Amino acid sequence: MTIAHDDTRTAPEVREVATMSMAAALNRALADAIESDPDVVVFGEDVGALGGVFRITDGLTARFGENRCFDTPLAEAGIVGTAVGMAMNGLRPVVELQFDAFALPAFEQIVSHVAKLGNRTRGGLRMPLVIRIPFGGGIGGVEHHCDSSEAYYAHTPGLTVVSPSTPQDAYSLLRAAIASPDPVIFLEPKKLYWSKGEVDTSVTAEIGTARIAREGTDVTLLAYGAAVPLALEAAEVAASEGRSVQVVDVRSLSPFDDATVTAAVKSTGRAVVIAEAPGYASVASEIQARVFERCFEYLEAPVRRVTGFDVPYAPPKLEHWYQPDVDRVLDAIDTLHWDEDV
Amino acid sequence: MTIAHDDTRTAPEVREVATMSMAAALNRALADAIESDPDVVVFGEDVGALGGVFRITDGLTARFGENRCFDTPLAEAGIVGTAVGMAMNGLRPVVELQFDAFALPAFEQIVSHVAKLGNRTRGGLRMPLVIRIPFGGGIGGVEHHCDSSEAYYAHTPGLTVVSPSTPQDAYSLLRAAIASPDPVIFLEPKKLYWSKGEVDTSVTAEIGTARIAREGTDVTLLAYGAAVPLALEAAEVAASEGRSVQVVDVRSLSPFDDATVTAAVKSTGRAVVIAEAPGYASVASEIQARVFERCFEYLEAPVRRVTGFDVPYAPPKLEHWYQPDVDRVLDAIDTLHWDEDV
Amino acid sequence: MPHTDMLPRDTAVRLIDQDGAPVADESYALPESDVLLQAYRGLVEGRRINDQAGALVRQGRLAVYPSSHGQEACQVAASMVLGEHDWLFPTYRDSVAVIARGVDPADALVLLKGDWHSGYDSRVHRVAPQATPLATQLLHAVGFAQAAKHRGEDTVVLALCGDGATSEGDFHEALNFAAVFHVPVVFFVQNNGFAISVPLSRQTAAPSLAHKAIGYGMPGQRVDGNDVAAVLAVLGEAVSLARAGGGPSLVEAHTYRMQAHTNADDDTRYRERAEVQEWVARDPLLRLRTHLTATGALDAATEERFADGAEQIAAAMRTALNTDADLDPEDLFRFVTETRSPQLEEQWQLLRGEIERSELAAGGHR
Amino acid sequence: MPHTDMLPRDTAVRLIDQDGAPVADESYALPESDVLLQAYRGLVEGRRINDQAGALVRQGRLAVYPSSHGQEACQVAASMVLGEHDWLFPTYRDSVAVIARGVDPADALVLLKGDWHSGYDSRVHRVAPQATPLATQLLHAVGFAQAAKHRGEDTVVLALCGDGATSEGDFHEALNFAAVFHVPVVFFVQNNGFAISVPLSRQTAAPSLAHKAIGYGMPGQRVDGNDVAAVLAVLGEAVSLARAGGGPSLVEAHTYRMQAHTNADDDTRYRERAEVQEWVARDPLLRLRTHLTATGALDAATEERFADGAEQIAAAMRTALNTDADLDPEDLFRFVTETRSPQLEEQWQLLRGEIERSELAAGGHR
Ligand SMILES: Cc1ncc(C[n+]2csc(CCOP(=O)(O)OP(=O)(O)O)c2C)c(N)n1
Ligand SMILES: Cc1ncc(C[n+]2csc(CCOP(=O)(O)OP(=O)(O)O)c2C)c(N)n1
Ligand SMILES: [Mg+2]
Ligand SMILES: [Mg+2]
Repeated sequence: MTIAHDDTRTAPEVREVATMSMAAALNRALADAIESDPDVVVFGEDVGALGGVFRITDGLTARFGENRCFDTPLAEAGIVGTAVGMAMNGLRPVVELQFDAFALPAFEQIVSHVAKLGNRTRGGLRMPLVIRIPFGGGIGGVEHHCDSSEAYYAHTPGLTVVSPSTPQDAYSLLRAAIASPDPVIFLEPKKLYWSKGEVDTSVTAEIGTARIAREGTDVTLLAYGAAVPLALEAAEVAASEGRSVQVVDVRSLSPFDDATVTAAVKSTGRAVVIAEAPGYASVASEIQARVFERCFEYLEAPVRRVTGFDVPYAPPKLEHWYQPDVDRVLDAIDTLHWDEDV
Repeated sequence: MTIAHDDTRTAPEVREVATMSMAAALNRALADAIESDPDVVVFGEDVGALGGVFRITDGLTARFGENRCFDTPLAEAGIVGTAVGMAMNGLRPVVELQFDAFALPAFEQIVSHVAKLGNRTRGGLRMPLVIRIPFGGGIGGVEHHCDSSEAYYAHTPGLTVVSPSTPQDAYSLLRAAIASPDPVIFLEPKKLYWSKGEVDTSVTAEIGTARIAREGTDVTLLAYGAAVPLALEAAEVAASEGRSVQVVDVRSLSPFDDATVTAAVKSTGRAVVIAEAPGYASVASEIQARVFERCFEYLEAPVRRVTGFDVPYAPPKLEHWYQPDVDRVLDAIDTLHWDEDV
Repeated sequence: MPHTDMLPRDTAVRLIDQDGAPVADESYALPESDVLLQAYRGLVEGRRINDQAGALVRQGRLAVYPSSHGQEACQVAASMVLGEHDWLFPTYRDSVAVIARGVDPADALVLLKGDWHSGYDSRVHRVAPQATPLATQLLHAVGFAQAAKHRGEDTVVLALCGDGATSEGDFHEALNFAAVFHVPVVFFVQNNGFAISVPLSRQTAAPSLAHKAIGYGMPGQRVDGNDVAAVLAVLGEAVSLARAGGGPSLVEAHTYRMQAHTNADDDTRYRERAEVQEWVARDPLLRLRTHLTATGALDAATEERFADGAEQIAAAMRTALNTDADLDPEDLFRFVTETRSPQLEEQWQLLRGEIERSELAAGGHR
Repeated sequence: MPHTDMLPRDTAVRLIDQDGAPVADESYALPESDVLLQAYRGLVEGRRINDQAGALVRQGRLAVYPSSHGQEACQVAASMVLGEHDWLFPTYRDSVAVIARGVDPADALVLLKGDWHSGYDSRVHRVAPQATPLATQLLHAVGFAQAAKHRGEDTVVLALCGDGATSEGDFHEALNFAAVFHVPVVFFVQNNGFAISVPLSRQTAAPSLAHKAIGYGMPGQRVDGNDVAAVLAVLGEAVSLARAGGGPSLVEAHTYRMQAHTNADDDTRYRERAEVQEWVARDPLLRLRTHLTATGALDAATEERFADGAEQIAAAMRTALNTDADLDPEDLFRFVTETRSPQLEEQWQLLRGEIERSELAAGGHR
């Protein structure tokens, strides 16, 4: 599916192409959105003078004023709840929740209102708001700072859930999320904040579409967020072992691009889903189940998943054991009933 | 898996057998637990004089006093957060959250503490508490009163999640949940509160085990909560059409009884998962994915699921369109690549 | 000791006593006679709406009804103090206030009838959808006011909740955000003594709920919630303060829920009949009628005119509620998001197929 | 106007002024000299612990450290006012208080070193695990006290949080539950002026945070948080009140976070150096040292003894932190639940296989 980009909301800016980090791309997307749409307001904890604990909102208050980017009291339900009210009254709030676990106090507001208010009012009051959450681990953070809670959001009807894996997608998807008439949970893989890539500000992304990140013919890796570079790395190693590995960046966790994913898996007949979150009742299980159901006749082997374990996220010194890594992905690929003569 | 029943916590009572509603069975379980274990305390909104909006705590305050069953201020994070503190200090709190959607304000306490405190303290401070939530629809309730949020809990490492479908299991599983050293999310299918069955107070249930609710050889229906009687009804109709349908009551959503479920599906080669919750990234997707992965070589057809749609729960007058029903289950069974000559 | 001007009085503001006699007050003036007459009309209509809704529940035409019988003075005043461009953020119990703001009763009752989750156009009437998850709407009200302020509009937002809802974290966060951002929101707590079965004493140990205001840096006031004159005066002043840029405030009305929580509730389980009986004498309607009759502002003809008007509303409610709406199952998929996802389209096609087949088979879905 | 006894004073209670001179107070007595000497020792140790932890962060031995430099008076008093059977519920910033309660520094720093989420036995030291999700621990403290009361024990619970945390819904619910259930909890807010970068003015518009108390029906008091004598006196009285069955209370200490939020923070982005500089003169250590030296209670030998003691703690910290703990990956699966589920066992076997193979292959996992 493609959700049309509202062009009046992402007015034509001068096209610019530059290499930058994902953090810089997100910052640029926020600045461009604030500039092109007077209804966009950015707020949250420490997003003003500090520029956010990850500096994603760096300089926005200085450049656009307190009216467009401001700090709030320390209360996440308050942040999301007031964003709901603002959206009811014509603004397009883009809020930052500092870490995955600190989005949880806002869970009732997100599930009972953000996700449902448009439906409740038969479209009368839409919720064009974006909730940005730095997610995932791999940065040596202590407890509560490294969770991956996408399953909670993806399971909730009414929420759009996306996650970029490149600076370009970070820019384009965030612009698309802000322009969307529906509420978007925008999950930023912390681990990739400082990864670099080229960003073309004129490139638009369509929410609801996956992206073929690497072509390949033997097996398809399905990943999103920080798992995408991992999948690419695994594909590279596998290639050196003679296996042609396709990588799909799912990007849009909900809605899901069945067309692209199904075609990809049918073309290889084998698939592994990769995600860092605990696997039980997760987005990875959903992808695995859908692929199984839709590609059943094409499958040479059961679809596998490589996910975080079903345990609380590991402390810093143990996280390397927790996180999916190249070996674990390669091991999973190895189980896919290969005819070893080929 | 079987989690051992702590017999000191469920001291031998006189065996009693009687036919009663699920609501009465739950009430009896609470009363027996309060009576046999001085550390058990029951609290929540309206659980005292009123006996709970569903009367599950009826008479407990009158019988055991305010010290054992009491009303709290109207604040769900407060209820769960204080329960955490009580559990840290040796009590076994059993709290009632009035409806699924009203458990959401407690979500941070549940995910960040109930689920993790035992792990955080290396088992030093266990969380032997039970959170009872009346879940699901089918009772003509207005918005926020009919949700099914088991996926949020089942996805969270550290939580045990169970749901009974019979008065016997309601009694035995609740006793087991209260006796468990780990935190249990106890989901009560509202729709079945008034369904009746025989309860033997001496029967114990083991958390982590599924139950074969009906024998059958052609196809396996996997269900829990209110979907179990639905599956049984569908099995009955299918039987009249000549198909032998096995029904497994999953009972324990997490941990999951892979052994029983996998054996069941392997024995029939066909399976349909049934649940009322929206299907995307749900417990149903998890079951579907696991069964696919574990039974791949035994499957005659893709595993199907029949779930609620991925929309906010329907208003009362539309809920019959939303809820999985016998026809939808039979339709799903029909797609399972039957050799129509048989 | 400064700041104590943010504290409420020791006793609730009252401008008309239980016997209908005016009470002199140093700060609040008795509203003009025509305003009181208008309020009386509102009370009569409100009471009739409550009664009619109760009857419709008994007839099975409404799924559920949380009655504001006894709280009509709060309901009517909440509507009257707002200007046309102001917004009301009501709860499930505030149907009378919603209707008083101009929402068609048939639309207001869509939620409770079970046809949809909300049945009126919030923008037309400037009434947010009635909120069920307690206290959550208070934050929406604050954000709404922030957006208005952002655009330089002078909208005042009146946010309603009950005594029980004040215990929720969202109540706290809403008052705090409102005070920190100094936005024009009036928080109006209808303290009716109960949260379903739980009495106020299990909800708070504070001298009064209005004493919470100072903790946010806003004024708090208490008012006799069964004296519509006092509620009009106190709420009116709070609205004026907000409109003048004076920021938010908190008003607590002491009132009583004369009926069970909803028709599904059995209040004999948790309160004495004697207590309910005591409040009969404090009825907001009776009191104002006595007062207006004594002052001569209300005569039998006017009384009859009001009663007729109320009867017309009740008749409209009966007509609307006795008609089964033509519900479209596709609505389940229509409003979830602006663009329907392929997943939802697939699911709708599944349902559509079921419906078509069941219509073919039996002329109707089970 | 009654109930105003629940309101805090207009200015914070202070018993020793910035120059070390005693301040007479009508309600609070200056603690005895030996108590102050003990407190001084705590301050010296606390400061040393903060400094040492900062150094360990720079050396990469601690993952992160939220320093209480400048807040040591609050930390030390929080530990001193509690009896042996009382419980402390600390936050991430309260490591000094945790250590002052007897927890081995090496164990206290396990969280910040990254070895595990909490490193001490809460039951032995009667110190809950340090809480990261803000304000959540306040509810645990209340529940803990409820359980103690349930069993008739006279445990007092001291619950710590920062100024920022007072904005969270859980703060509200905790104070309300404590007051309604009348349990022996003292809520102690260390108002250090900032929540990371956000100043108090963006956190509240209230006259003071202690003004929130009356809204729950409990007394609130403000104290100079850099005057350990005053903090001891005010907190001590709150603990006595709680122990005597007088219920909960709220104490707000005015203090200042002298360093960045954590080592990862850059406080030059949001506050002027001049402001930080102003607080140097208000240093809690200096003030008490001046006072005790003036009264003759503190001589050079004692000073040296305290410094040596502090140095020993610092040395122990270095030793402990410079040793890499022998971490067992199976721990990830060991404590999730009492009985390991088949799913977790399967996952552990997967990891175990990986570890074994990688050890075989390369003598160590990547
Ligand atoms: C978050 C939440 N928790 C619980 C409920 C269930 N519930 C509905 S009304 C009610 C009592 C509300 O009491 P109060 O705020 O005093 O309002 P009143 O009904 O008296 O008008 C409860 C507990 C809810 N709607 N929302
Ligand atoms: C629920 C939650 N939201 C956000 C955070 C991130 N965070 C950690 S410390 C902090 C500031 C806390 O300020 P304050 O309560 O004043 O305590 P201080 O750090 O000043 O001691 C924030 C926002 C968190 N830990 N928990
Ligand atoms: Mg009430
Ligand atoms: Mg602070």
